[in-house]
Amino acid sequence: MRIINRKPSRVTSVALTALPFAATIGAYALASHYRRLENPADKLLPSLQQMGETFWRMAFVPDRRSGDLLLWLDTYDSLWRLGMGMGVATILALSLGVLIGFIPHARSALAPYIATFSLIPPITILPILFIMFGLGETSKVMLIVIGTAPVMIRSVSQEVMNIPRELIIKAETLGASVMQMIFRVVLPQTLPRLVNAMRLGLVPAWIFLISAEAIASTSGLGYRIFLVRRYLAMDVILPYVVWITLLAFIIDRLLLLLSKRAFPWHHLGGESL
Amino acid sequence: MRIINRKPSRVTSVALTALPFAATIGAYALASHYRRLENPADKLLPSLQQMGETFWRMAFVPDRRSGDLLLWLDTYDSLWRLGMGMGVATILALSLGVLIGFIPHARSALAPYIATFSLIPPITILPILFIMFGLGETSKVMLIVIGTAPVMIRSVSQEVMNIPRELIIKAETLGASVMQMIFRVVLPQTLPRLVNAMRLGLVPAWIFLISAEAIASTSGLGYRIFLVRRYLAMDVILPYVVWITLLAFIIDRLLLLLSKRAFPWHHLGGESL
Amino acid sequence: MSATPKISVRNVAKTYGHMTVLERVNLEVEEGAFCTIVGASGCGKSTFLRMLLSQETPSSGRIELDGAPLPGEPTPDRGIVFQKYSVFSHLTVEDNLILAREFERSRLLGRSFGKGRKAARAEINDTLEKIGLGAARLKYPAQLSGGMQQRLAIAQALLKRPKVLLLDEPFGALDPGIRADMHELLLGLWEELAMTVFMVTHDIREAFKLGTRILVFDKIRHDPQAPDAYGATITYDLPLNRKDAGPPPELAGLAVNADTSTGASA
Amino acid sequence: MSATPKISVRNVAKTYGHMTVLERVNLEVEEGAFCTIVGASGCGKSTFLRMLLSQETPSSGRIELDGAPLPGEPTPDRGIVFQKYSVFSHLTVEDNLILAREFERSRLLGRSFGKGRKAARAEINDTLEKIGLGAARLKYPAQLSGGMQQRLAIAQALLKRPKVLLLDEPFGALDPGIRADMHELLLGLWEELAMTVFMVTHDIREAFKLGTRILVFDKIRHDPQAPDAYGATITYDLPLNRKDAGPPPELAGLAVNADTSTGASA
Amino acid sequence: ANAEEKKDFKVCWSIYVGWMPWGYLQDSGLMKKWADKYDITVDIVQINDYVESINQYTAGEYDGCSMTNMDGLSIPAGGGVDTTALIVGDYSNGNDGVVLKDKTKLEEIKGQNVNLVELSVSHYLLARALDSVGMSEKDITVVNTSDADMIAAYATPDVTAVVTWNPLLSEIVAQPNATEVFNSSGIPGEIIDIMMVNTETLADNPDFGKALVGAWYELMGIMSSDSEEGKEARTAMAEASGTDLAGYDAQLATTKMFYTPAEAVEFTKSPELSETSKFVAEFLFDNGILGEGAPSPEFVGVEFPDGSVYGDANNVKLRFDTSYMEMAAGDKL
Ligand SMILES: Nc1ncnc2c1ncn2[C@@H]1O[C@H](COP(=O)(O)OP(=O)(O)OP(=O)(O)O)[C@@H](O)[C@H]1O
Ligand SMILES: Nc1ncnc2c1ncn2[C@@H]1O[C@H](COP(=O)(O)OP(=O)(O)OP(=O)(O)O)[C@@H](O)[C@H]1O
Ligand SMILES: [Mg+2]
Ligand SMILES: [Mg+2]
Repeated sequence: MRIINRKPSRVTSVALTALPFAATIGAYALASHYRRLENPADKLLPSLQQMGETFWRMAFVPDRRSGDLLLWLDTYDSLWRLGMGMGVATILALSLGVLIGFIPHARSALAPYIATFSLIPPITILPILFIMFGLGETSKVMLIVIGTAPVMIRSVSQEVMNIPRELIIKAETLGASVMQMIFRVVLPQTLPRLVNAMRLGLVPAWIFLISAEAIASTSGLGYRIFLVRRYLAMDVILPYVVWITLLAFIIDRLLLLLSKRAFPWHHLGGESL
Repeated sequence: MRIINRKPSRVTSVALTALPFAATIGAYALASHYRRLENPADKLLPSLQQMGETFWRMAFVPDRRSGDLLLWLDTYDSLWRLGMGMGVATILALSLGVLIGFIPHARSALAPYIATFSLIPPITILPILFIMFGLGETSKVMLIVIGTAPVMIRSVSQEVMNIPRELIIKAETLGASVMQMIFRVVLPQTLPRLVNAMRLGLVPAWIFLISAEAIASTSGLGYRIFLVRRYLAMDVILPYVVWITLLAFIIDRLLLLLSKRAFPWHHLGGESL
Repeated sequence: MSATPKISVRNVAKTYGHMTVLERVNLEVEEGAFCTIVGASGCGKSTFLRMLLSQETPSSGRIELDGAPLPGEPTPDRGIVFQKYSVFSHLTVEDNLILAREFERSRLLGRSFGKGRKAARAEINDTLEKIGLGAARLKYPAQLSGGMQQRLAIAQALLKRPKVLLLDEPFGALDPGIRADMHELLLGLWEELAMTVFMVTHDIREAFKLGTRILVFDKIRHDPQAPDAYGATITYDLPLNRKDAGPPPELAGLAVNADTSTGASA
Repeated sequence: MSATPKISVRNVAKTYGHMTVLERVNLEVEEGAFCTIVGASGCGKSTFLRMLLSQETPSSGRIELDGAPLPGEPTPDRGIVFQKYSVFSHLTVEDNLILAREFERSRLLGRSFGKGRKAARAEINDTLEKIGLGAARLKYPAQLSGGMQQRLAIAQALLKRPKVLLLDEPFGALDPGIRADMHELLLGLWEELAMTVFMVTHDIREAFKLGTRILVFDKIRHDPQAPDAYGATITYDLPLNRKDAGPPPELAGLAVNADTSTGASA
Repeated sequence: ANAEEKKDFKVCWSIYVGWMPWGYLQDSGLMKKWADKYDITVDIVQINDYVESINQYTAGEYDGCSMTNMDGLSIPAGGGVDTTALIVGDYSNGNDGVVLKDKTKLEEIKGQNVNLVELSVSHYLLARALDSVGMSEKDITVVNTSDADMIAAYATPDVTAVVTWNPLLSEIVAQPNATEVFNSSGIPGEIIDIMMVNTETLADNPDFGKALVGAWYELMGIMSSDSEEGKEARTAMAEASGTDLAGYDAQLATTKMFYTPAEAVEFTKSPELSETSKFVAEFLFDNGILGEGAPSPEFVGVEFPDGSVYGDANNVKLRFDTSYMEMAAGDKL
C-alpha cells in the first residue's frame, strides 16, 4: 500500500510521536554532559537533574524574601495577562472581522488600515505605547492585543469573505435582515475558524507577553526569565521555557477540544491538526 | 438595498480608505503640536517636518562617522536577512508541510513536535541559539526562521490535509505514484495557500528581524531603531517605522500579485484581502 | 396583455469578460405560471436564474418584477434552490427548516428559544415526513447523502412560500420514488400559493409533466472563429397543456432526442 | 461457475457509528458486465461504490477482485466518477485530460514538457470534441457550468481505460442531447475494452438502456423505533437483455414508478 | 513657570547594584514613612528596562528616575527636560570593565570586534580606555549587543572582546579564558549613578525632594552598618536583583557608594565633576547623540553647585544641586 494510505497503529503512532521529543532531550543531555566535563561550573547547559531541582524549588519552596511560591505566582500573573489580552483581541477580531468581511463600506474603510497596522512591529513603538497606556497592567495587556489582534482580524475577515455567497443569498431569500444574517449565518460559520485564529494567535501572544513582562513588571514568567538572564541562570530559564510551552500546549488543546464540542458540524470532514 | 449588497463607488472607496490614515496623521500632528508648545525640545512626538528632515538626512546625507547613506545601508541589510529567513522558512514550510499533511506516519512523528516547538517563545532560548548558530548573520536568519517557520509549517500542513480526499483518490485511480501526486496535485493545490501563509508569516518575520538586529549587529533597520532608542530619537524611529511598514506593505502586495499571476484558478472565486 | 406580467425580461444580455453567455432574451411571464427551462449544458440557464434572483445584474437590458425594476438584491419574495444544493452546514436538518420562521419571529437575533423553538420544530414535522428526512432531523448536512441534502434545500425554499420560486435542477440527485413525492409537494404548494415558478431541468418528461410553459435556451448564432462571441437566447417558448398526451408538434425533435437519451425501452 | 468472477462481494455490511447503511450484500459480477444500480436516495449506493474503490473498507464481509482480496487502496485499474464531479481545479480542461498520460510517461514528476506535452494535447483533441468542450479547452473548472464539469470528469476517467469503472450518477447534470453522446462514448469504450462497469443512476430508463444487469438496493428490514438499526441490501439482481422492448416482468412495478416520475407523456 | 503644587509623586528605577535601595525603600515602608512626614505620597516604580525608564521620565510620566550622569545629559537634558541631580548615590569603581578573551593587554584590542551596548556608559568607558593607550574607536569595530544577551554572547566563539557592567561583568570575568584589561576604577568618578528629578517639579514642591533624600540617607545608614538590620536589607536587595548576599556584596565592593550625604556633597562640589562633564559632552557630541541641532558639545548647559556652568549658559538643562543633600548632612529634614 502507498505510504499515504497507511495509517500508523496506535502503538506506532505513540512511539513516532515520542521519538523527536526523546531525541531532543537526549541531545541536550549529551551536549550538557560534555560541556560540564570541560567546565563543571558551566551555566549554559545545566544538567537535567539540576533543572529539576531548581524547578522544584521554584514551585514548592516559598521564596525567602516574599514567602511566595514563585512559579505559581508568576504563572497566575502571566496567565491573567494573557487571558485579558487574548480576550480583548478575540472580541476585536470577531467584531471588526465580521464588519470588514461582511460590509463592503467597512471593508473599504478599515481593511487597508488594519492591514497596514498589522505590519508595524509593535516593539518599535514601545515608548509611545507605554506613554499611551502607562506602565501598569494595561500596557502589558495592550501590547498583547496590539501584537495579536491585527492578524486575527485579518484572518477572521478573510474567513467571513470565504463564506459561500450562496449561503448569504439563501439567507436573504429566507427574509433575513443584516443583523439576523450576522447572528445566524456569519457568526456560526465563522466561530470555529475564530477558534483556529485564536490558536494561531496564541503564539505571538506569548511572545508579546514575555516581552512586555521583560520591560515593566515585577512578576510573571517573562519577568523571571528576564531577571535571571543577567546571571545566565539557565537552570531557571529552561524549566520555565518548558513550563511555558506546556501551558501553551494545554491551552491549544483545550481550544481544539472546545471547537470540537461546540462546533461538531465543522469537524465532520477531515482531521485537523 | 442592504448595506452588505452596496458596493462603495471608486471615489467613495478611496475616500473611505484614506480616512483612518488621515485621522491618524491628524491626531499625531495635534498631539505633537501641543506637546511641543509645552517643551519645544520634546523628543517623544517630533513634528512631521522634523521627521521629514531627519528622514531626508538618513537617506541622502552621508553619515558623519562612516560616510554611509544610513537608510539604504540599513534597508539593504535588513531585507537581505528577511529574504534569507523567509526563504528558509518557506522551504521548510513547504517540504515539512507536505510531509506532515500528506503522509500519516510523518504526521504522527512530526506534527506534535512542531506544534510544541511553535509554542516556544524564541527569545527565551536565545543563549542556546547562540551556541548553535553563533552570533553572526546565521543566528539572525535562524531567529527569523524559528519565529516564522513552525506556524507556517502548521498552516501548510493543515492546507494539505484540507485538499478534498476525492482529488487524491482520483489521482490514484489515474495511476499516480506518491511523488507524482505530490508534484502534480498536492503542491499545485497548496502553493497559493503557501503564498498566503508567507504573507501572514511576514508579520512575525519582521518582528523577529528587528529583535534579532537588536541582539548583536552593526547595521539594519532594527539596529538603528534600538540604537537611537537610547536617546529617545523618535524623529528617527518614527520615520523608520513608517518605512518598515511601507516595505512590508509592498512585499505583501507583491506576494498577492504573484499569487494572482501564478495561480489564476485560485482567484476565480471571491475576493481576497 | 391587460394585467402587468409578474416578470418581464426585456432584451437582456449577459457577458463574462469577452464571453457572451446570453443575448437578446425577451420574456413576459404572468403570475402563477410554471415555466420549465431546458437547454444544452453550459448555455446559460443557471445564469438566467441568477439574474432573476438579482444575484447577478444583466450586462444590458432590463428585468421587471410586477412592473417595477427588479430589486437590486435577493429578497424573500423570490426563493431559490441552487444547482449545487447549498444548505447551512452549521445547522441540523430541523434547524435548517425552521430558520426562515425564526427570522420572521425574532426580529433582532433571528433566533428563537425554549417554547418558541419547540413550537417551530413541531410545525415542520409534516414537511420532514413528506421529504423523507424524519429520521435524519438531528443530522448535519455533511452526514446526509447527496439526494437528502437536495431534498432539504427544496423544502427549505418551499417553507418560506415565496411568490416567485427559482429551481436549478432541483431533482437531479433523487430517485424516481422520492422524485414523484417531491413533484407532488411542489405542485401542491404551487397551486395553493399561486407561485410563479422557474425550473431548470434536463429531464424533458419532467419539463412537460410539471410546466405550464416551456422555455428552450439555445445558441442560434455561431462564429466558428470565435465560439464565445455569441450567446444563447430563448429559441422556443411554448405553452403546455397538462392534459396533452405528448409534446406539441414543434418539440417533436426535442422529445425524440430525449427518448434516445433516456432509453428506447419505453 | 467456471471462471473466477471479476468482482465478488461476500456478505458485506457497512456501518457508520450506530447506523447500519448496508448489510448482507452478496454479489458476483463477471468480467465485462455493465451493472446499473438504482435505489432510494440515501440508501447506500455511493457507499457501495466507495467500497468497491477501496476508499472505504467494509465493516464486515469481504470483497474480491479477480479472486484476490481487493487492494487496500484505490488503484489505476478501477476508475471513478464521483457524484459531486471532482476535477482538478488547478488544471485547465486539457491539462485535466492529459494528466493520466503524463503520470504514465514521466515516472518521477508526472509532468511532460515541450514536445511531449504538445503531443499529449493533440491526442485528446478527439475526446474534447466528443464531449463538447473543444472551445473550453483552456478554461479552468471554476469557469465551467455544472454539466461541463461533469463531462470533463467522465472523460478524465474514461481516458485512463480502467478495467473496472465506477460511475456515481454521472449524467445527472447533462441535457438529453449531450447525454446521448456521452452514452455512446461510454458504450463504445465498454465494448472495446471489455470494461466491467458499475453505474448508479436515478433514471430507470437509462439503467435499462445501458445495463446488462440491474441491481436494486433497498431496505427490507425496518424497525420503526430505531430507523438506523437495519441497512439496505440488494433486493433485485436481474440480467437485462438490450433487445428487450421493456423491463422484465419482475420490475414492472419499478418501471411504472419511473414512469410516474419522469412524465406520463411517453 | 506654571507653579504646580501636587501631592502625589512617582519615581522610577531599574535593577542595578547602586539603585537596589530604591526598591527596598518602597517594600520596607521607609519611603511611606518619610512621605507621610511631608504629607505627600511617593510611589517608587521598578522598570526592568533601563532605557525605557529614562524614556518614560523624559516623556513626563515620572517625576524622577535613577540614571547615570551621561544618560541624564543625553536623554532628558538633551530632550529639553530641565533635570536636577538630587541624590548623587555612587560612582562606578570597577563596576564597568573591558574584557578580552584569550588576550591579557588592553593594547591587543586593536582590530577586534568589541561587543557592547552602543552609546551606553560601556561605550564611554571603551572610548576612555582607548584614549588611555593612544587609540581611538577607528581602531576597533563596535558591535551593538543587548545587555541581556551579553553573557550568552561571550560564550560564542565569534565574540572576543566585550565591555559591560555588573553583574554581567563578574559572570564573564569568571570564565576561564577572560581577562579584565580595563575597568572604571581607571576613570574614578566619571560614571556616576544619580537620582534625577524634574527641576520644575522640585522647585514647586521642595517637600518631594526632602522626602526622597531623607528616606534615602536613612536607608544608607542602615545598609552600611554591619548590624542584623543592615544585612537583612542587603539580603533583600540581593534577592530582588536575582542573586544572593555574597554576590551582591561583591558588586558593592566595586561600587563607590556615598553612604553619607556629606561624602556625596563633597564629591559633587569637587572641580573634577566639571572636567567629567566635558568628557561626557564631547563623547556624546562625537557620536551624534546630542541631536542634529547641536552645533557643538557645549550646546546643552550643565550647572554645578557653585553656580558655574559648562556649555551654553542660556540652555542649562542639567543641574547638580547639593542643597537637599546638605540638608540631610545637616540633619535639617
Ligand atoms: N463567473 C463566471 N466567469 C466566467 N464565465 C462564467 C462564469 N459563470 C458562468 N460562466 C460561463 O457561462 C456559461 C453559462 O453557465 P451556466 O452555469 O449559466 O450554464 P447552465 O446553462 O446552467 O449549464 P448546466 O446545465 O451545465 O448547469 C458557461 O459557459 C460558463 O463557462
Ligand atoms: N461519513 C459519514 N458519516 C455518517 N453517515 C454517513 C457518512 N457518509 C454517508 N452516511 C450516511 O450513509 C447513508 C448512505 O449514504 P450514500 O451517500 O451512500 O447514499 P446514496 O445511496 O448514494 O444516496 P444518493 O442517491 O442521495 O446519493 C446516508 O444515510 C448518509 O447519511
Ligand atoms: Mg446550471
Ligand atoms: Mg450517492
